[in-house]
Amino acid sequence: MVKSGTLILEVAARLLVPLQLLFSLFLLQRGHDEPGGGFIAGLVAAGGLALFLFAHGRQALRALLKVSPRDLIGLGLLIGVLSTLPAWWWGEPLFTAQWWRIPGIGLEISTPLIFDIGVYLAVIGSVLTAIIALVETDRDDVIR
Amino acid sequence: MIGMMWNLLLGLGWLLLTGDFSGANLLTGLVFAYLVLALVQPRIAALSGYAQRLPRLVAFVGFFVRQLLLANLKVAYDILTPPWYMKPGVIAMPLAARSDFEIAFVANLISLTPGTLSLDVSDDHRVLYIHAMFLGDEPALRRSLAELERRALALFR
Amino acid sequence: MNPAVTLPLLIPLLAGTLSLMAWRQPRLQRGLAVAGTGGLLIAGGWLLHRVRQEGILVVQVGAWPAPFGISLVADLLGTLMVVITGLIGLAVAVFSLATSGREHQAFGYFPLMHLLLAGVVGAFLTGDLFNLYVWFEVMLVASFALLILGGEKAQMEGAIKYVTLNMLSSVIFLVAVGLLYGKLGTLNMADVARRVAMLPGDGMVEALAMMFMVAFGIKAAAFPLFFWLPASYHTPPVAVSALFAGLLTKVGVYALFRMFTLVFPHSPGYTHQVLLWGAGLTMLSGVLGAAVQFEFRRILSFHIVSQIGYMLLGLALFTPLAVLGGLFYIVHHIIVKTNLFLISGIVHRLRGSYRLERLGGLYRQRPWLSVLFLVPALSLAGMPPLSGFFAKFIVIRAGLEAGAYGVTAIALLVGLLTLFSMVKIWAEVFWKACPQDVDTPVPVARGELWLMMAPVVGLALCTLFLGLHAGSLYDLAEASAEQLLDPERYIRAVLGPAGEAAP
Amino acid sequence: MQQAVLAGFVMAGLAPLLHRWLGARTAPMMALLPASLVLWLLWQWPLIAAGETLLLAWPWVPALGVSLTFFLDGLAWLFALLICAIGALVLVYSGDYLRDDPDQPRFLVLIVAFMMAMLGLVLADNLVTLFIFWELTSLTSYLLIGFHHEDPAARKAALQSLMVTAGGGLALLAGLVMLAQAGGSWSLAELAGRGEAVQAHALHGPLLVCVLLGAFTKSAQFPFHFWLPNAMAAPTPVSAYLHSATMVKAGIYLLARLHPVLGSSDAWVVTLSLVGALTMALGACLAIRQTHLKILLAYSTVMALGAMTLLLGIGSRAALAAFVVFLVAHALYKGAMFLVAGILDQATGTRDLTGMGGLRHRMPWTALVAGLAALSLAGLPPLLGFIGKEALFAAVLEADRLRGVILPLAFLAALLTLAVAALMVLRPFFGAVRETPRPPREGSPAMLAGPVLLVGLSLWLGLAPHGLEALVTATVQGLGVREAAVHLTLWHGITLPLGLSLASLLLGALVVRHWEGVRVWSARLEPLMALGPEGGYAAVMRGWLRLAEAQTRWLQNGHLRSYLVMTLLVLLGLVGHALFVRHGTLAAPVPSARGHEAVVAALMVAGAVTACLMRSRLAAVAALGAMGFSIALIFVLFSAPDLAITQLLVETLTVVLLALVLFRLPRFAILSTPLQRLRDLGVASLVGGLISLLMLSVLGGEQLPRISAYMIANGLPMGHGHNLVNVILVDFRALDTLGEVIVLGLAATGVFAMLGLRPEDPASRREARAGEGGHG
Amino acid sequence: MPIVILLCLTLLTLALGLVFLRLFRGPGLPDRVVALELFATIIVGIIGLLAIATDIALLLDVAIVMALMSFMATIGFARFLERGGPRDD
Amino acid sequence: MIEWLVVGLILAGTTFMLVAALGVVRLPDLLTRMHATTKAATLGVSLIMLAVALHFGEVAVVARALGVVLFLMMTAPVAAHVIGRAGYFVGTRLWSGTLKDELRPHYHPLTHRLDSGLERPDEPSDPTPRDPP
Amino acid sequence: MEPVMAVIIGILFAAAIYMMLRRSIVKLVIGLMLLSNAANLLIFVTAGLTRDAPPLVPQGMSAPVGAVADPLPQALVLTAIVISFGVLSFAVVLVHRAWEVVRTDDLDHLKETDT
Ligand code: NA
Ligand code: NA
Repeated sequence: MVKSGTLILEVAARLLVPLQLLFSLFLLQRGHDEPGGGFIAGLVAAGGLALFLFAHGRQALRALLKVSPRDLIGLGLLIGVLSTLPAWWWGEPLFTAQWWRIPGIGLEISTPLIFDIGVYLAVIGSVLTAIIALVETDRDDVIR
Repeated sequence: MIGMMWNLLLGLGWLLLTGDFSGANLLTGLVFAYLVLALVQPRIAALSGYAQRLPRLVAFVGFFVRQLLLANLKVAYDILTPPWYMKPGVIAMPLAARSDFEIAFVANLISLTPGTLSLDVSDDHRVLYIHAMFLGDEPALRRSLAELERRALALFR
Repeated sequence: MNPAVTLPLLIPLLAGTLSLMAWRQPRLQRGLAVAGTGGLLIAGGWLLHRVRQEGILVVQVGAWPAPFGISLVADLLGTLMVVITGLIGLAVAVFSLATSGREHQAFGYFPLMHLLLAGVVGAFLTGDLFNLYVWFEVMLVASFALLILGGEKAQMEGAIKYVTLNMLSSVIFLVAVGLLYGKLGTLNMADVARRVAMLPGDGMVEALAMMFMVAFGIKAAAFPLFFWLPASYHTPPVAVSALFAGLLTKVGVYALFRMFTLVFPHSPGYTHQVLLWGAGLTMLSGVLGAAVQFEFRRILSFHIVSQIGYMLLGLALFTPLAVLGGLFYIVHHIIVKTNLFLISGIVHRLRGSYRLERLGGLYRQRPWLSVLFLVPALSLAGMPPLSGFFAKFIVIRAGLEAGAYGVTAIALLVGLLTLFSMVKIWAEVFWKACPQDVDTPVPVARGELWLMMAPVVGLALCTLFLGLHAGSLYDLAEASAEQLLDPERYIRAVLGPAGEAAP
Repeated sequence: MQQAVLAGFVMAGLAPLLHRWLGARTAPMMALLPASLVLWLLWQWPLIAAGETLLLAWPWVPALGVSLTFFLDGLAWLFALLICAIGALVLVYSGDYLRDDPDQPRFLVLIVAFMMAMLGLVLADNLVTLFIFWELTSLTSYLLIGFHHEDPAARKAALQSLMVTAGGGLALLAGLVMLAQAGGSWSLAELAGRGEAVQAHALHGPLLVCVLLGAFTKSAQFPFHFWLPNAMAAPTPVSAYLHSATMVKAGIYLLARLHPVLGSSDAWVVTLSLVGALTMALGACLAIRQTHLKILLAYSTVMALGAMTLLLGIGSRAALAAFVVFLVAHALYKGAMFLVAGILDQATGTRDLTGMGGLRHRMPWTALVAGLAALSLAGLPPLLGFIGKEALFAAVLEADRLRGVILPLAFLAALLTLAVAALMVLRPFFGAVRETPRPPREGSPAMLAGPVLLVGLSLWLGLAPHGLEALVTATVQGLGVREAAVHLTLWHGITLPLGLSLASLLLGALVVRHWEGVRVWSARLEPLMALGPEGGYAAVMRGWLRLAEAQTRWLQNGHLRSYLVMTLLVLLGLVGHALFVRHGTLAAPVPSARGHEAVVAALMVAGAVTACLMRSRLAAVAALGAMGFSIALIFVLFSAPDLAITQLLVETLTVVLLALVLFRLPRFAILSTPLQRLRDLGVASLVGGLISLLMLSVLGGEQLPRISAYMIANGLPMGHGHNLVNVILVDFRALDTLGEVIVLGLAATGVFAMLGLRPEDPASRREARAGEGGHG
Repeated sequence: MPIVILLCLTLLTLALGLVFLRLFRGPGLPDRVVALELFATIIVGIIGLLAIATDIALLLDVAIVMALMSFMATIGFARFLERGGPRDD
Repeated sequence: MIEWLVVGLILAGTTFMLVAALGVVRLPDLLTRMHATTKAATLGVSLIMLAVALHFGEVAVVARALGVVLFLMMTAPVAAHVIGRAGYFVGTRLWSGTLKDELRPHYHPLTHRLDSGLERPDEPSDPTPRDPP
Repeated sequence: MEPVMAVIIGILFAAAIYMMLRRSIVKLVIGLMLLSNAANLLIFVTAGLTRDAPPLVPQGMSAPVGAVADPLPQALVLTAIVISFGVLSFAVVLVHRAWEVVRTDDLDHLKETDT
């Protein structure tokens, strides 16, 4: 069978994947103000990781990610659901946005951002789960 | 050392991308860059001594852009005129580049240069197979490819 | 602010995500399965209590005022459905503890189940059309995944039809929502209802109504849009079948009730006439389909279709009694149909087949199971004094009082044919002697059997209770029909007394 | 009283437990319940005799008009008494009859449940409650007929009886609802006084038809009589109780009960008289052909049921009185005969008349009881049956309508019944002794007690009929006749009815003499019978199953395409109709496209069409990709950057997925015929056209202001975001987004499960399980 | 200036059309993939032009994502080819 | 002045991209077509992005425009290499005017091994690829 | 532009449905993809097309100046795109698995569960 990636692709992936991941974080962070957001960012990240998968194979991706993508789905969804809850603390309806400004640096944290992070993780997890599962079937093919 | 370089670089890239040159944003960028690097660290090839090579880099970019423009015109001309002047073929180019990164860099540069296209590297990494569009003067082509490789490698050595 | 309304949605969501994260710990998943569904039932009960006391409860998600954000609206109908969802969820969860294999659990059985329930509850509680679409999709994708769990050939075949036709339905729904937004500029159902009333005699509104009818008609498995159901419901693991049989089509029915009482109640002479024809033909073609089946679950699947017809009949007649009857029917049918599927699962577990000709002799082997089968089966056929009798009686009475003799005659005939089917199962599975050439029964552990029987007994008791004490559900259905037929109340509850945002 | 009935149901449920404790004594113990009810009823007798009624209110679902209220008048009292008394006897009897049957507990459950249902039926004041008990009797009857459930014939007979009676029951339900509608009440007591209002109501016709259907099916009237003989598959006590004394009389009870409401209309009189007379004659004719003891009795029951219907149809005071007498007489002798049949059956092991003979030596008591019962059946003095038959003839002779038709039929029935009665006694007990499968022995006291009591009563009432007068009077009052009391005597003097009796006696004797000949002769009519109602039933069953199969094969044909086409045609029909017929004119907006926009739009179409035309799958995927990119460009052109990004990312990943998935699948092949393609193209174009029209209609019609104006105004001040789309996604409509992500997660889980769980490949399954157990 | 941009936009969309022609004609899958790749690249250019024409800089974000991600489609197709998918498919 | 420069860059960029499109239609085989797409189109986009950078003249926009160019230059050759290689190895026919093909003899279709032609005879036939340091 | 798009979306729907009515399962899935794309576009177009005014609030303002494109349908379409992506991914893999199990791309061979 064909090796997982060519030398050129492997090197390109090593350079591009950090770039793509960084870019995805960038999209995530500023999504509230400019085009982007958790979903788009998640897709970019997942695309980048898929590139890594194609270039370096499953084991390398596993080593890179350190968690199973399936965990990411659950984690992302959990973060998303939990981000709706702080509103209750203030006696407001579900999903009411809460904004906290960290004094000094002027950094803003908000439940919509946390929600978006949840979306981001869940999207990465979902896309990667599917793609990895599909790549696995290739392996089955080899075995057969 | 290399990690810090990359970190700074990516952090600055962050600044550029966001276009918001505040301290807080730099911090954000550096933190994100750190996170990314921490994630991919074990897999990054050597990039030592990046800073000293900046002048060479500028010179190289100039050289490359000139090549790009000239050769592009040549291809464009052939496309726009009815008969084909091209004499394409696949040639093997022995590589001076050694590390994976160098090889990939050279190969991609060659691909970007009009008239040549990297097809693949041999399994022992010694030869780059190139599809060339104008093989009319093969020795000249080989010379210019070698020149390109030399200048590119000079960036890292 | 009003946790009663949001808890039924949050509990399955949390249970689902947690058990999605716990995919390596089957024990935790099993615990979460019971806790989550039980919690849903309790939360639903609490909500029902509150809604009965305080009237329609509304939560503006994100604290955005009514037509701008998404409203969660708990009226009696929605809440009643939530409670039933909790009940069915719990029953199926307990049953699954015994029947869902380790593989299924490792591949997400329980998270899928929780999130399916979340989708169902979301659909019942949302007061926003697009949000309804989203919950429909949650439910649908969860059902896709559950449907293929196991990967058998039949599952794949069924799933292709199920997925295609349901996607078509979703797209029709989506297109209708898109057109509706273009026309009316809003998505909040109460607001939509208000604005529809502002465009009297606009044929576009009726065209939209018809699009929604087709979209939900597919989901509800009405004639002649039901094909996906008999093609697939008998293929997945039986607990999944039971969950689907009880809940999924009823969400479509719910949506029809919601749309055609709240949003499009203005030209019943046209829309509800179409529904009436649909209801009659649904009853008839479903029961005819069942008559020629010789597989336990397939018979039951076709009967889902025919029973949907009764519910639609209630809506189509559009008198207070008829709507009440439709609601009564929904509740009754969910419980009964789930139970029948669960029983088919026990039979399969005991005898290793769903095919009637391979079954038999169960009366001798398990007399109590036989009695337990008779309760839902006869209830389904509308035999007194079980819940199904009252359901059918109300609908038929409403039909006769509304002068819809043809459809009522069909309803009566279908009742008889349903009885025929149930008796066929009874005779073949329980009464008939066990065929000679069938393999010896698979031994079943006692604990496993108890886990399977517990929900069956519980649901049978519900059926008995709803029959012998039909007044309790009748009052509830009456109150909720009253709410449904007075859409102004819903609109006021959601938009505030003045209808805050005048367009 | 209601408590007693409910307690009865509970007791029925507990029968298996009781049987575990009490063993063989269970049945007699349980007979205490009906016995005590008999006492209670007798205690109420003075009240009833005084012409008063008892109303026991008990609300159930008041809003629905359903109550468990009981209503005791003469009619109800008589029926209740018969049910409880014969019920107690049958219980005692069956304790012995089924002594060795392991299924005795089930029998007890069912028979007691039936008894209570029957009791509830005759006592119910509420139409719905009446119906509930009515259906319960059908149901318990089904379970009892199928008692020997491993026998296919029993199952078949049970199904047949259920289909006929429950089918009639559903008609009855409709009829009762209409009755309540017409009469404005659900209470029988109230309805009794509203006969005129009901008969004047527009629904009178249909409700009469429905009610009669219910009553006729239940009471095995022509043409629904066929199920009753088949029901003889049940154990004999069941036949005695359900299929002669009680259940089949539920229909008769209903007719009697509704007589005051519906009884005065022409339709009622004509229908009941005709159907009753026909049933009577037919029952008797069919009885004479039988050699099977129980079936012969069953047909004679059909005959009796017909007679009762006929009497109710005639409806005169005399007819009603005759009805009551006949009812009582029949219950007594037929119950006794069935019990005797059971004794014979158990004693000899056969039920075939031609297989028995000379049993009077071995079974003298049985023979005596049988003889007396047969005398009553034959309508011979001095038994009650004689009075009943005389009254019948008298009533028929006085009938206002159709006398010419019903009199011959009644006469024929009487003479044949006489023959049947004679055969019942002569064949088994007299003549030469015949070898039977089992050596015959006398029935046990418990088993003989019932028949002896019944026959004794028959004899006593026949000799002293005035004992019955008060009861008949009270009952007739319940039937709506409020005139003077009824007089009964054994000897009326030489009257026309007596003459008819004598004539029938002579002719009956002739038939007995030539019984074999009659049977042989009637056997030639067998092919004709196949065309009869039972053949009709079979044809209907076959027919609807065939119809079902045809419709299912046509609709649920397995072709996804046809499902899609059907669905789309429905969409087209409904929406198109609404759009064109209800909408009227369409106002289309004027197009204003720029050159490059038009080109991009055209590229979208080109991409879609190319994807359709490509023979190669991946080429189609590439074309889809181009279309997706074009859509992204449209989004850019029309101010939706977020959408554009999303679209192109999704498109890219979709292409990746497709490329991962498709490489193993085969290439496209053209599988449809040109005609099919043309048809599909037609459907597709119609749907496309409809969508375009809908869009144009929305775009060109009146549009209301958008709620998004609020979002645009408040997105930054309150949502703290500059990107309004994102503010909507994570704040205004965050719930949607949550759902959307859940969808994605679910889809991924589904994909994972699909690819991981492969039953066709156990190795991969093991592997997948091992794999996900590890790091992930 | 607007006329130039409009002209260039039209030219570029026509270029898209040309590329689509190649995508349609094939003949092999690699040819189509190359066409698709070029299709995406031209769209990046179009977006640049639109940004200038409308003075909306953030359209460039779309271009960035496209530049960074659209080649994944090519990678996917290449993987298909290498895994033994028929090249004329 | 800047406006004219922008116009010029736009026109040049458009021309190059049009040329690339024409090339992909006109050129005779896969590999020659890829020359047109990889280079002319990249150049065209780069020129347009330059125009964008000049037009806006803000740091953030310039950075983004350069980002587009950079990313394109990083991805385009990789994509070209991957598809060109795949296309070549699955046997796309070369144009009849092709002069020579030094790759074909060194490629083993069954094992997918690609020799360099420089191996010494004593070297193992299956070269171990060097791991990245 | 909207009327043009209306016609074009109609054509997309027609193409999608034509594909869904083929016997090949892969074509069916391609049809579904076309269908969801068409539906998403429909929502976008029906709400009205706006040129050159993305729904963003400029820096330093509290609301957009002048008319901007309606952000709500954009958000809806985004959600719909994601959902259809999820569903279609599932469908694609389903086709793949169906092929593995049934070894056919012909829908006419998939009738067993119905008849
Ligand atoms: Na040329
Ligand atoms: Na049903």
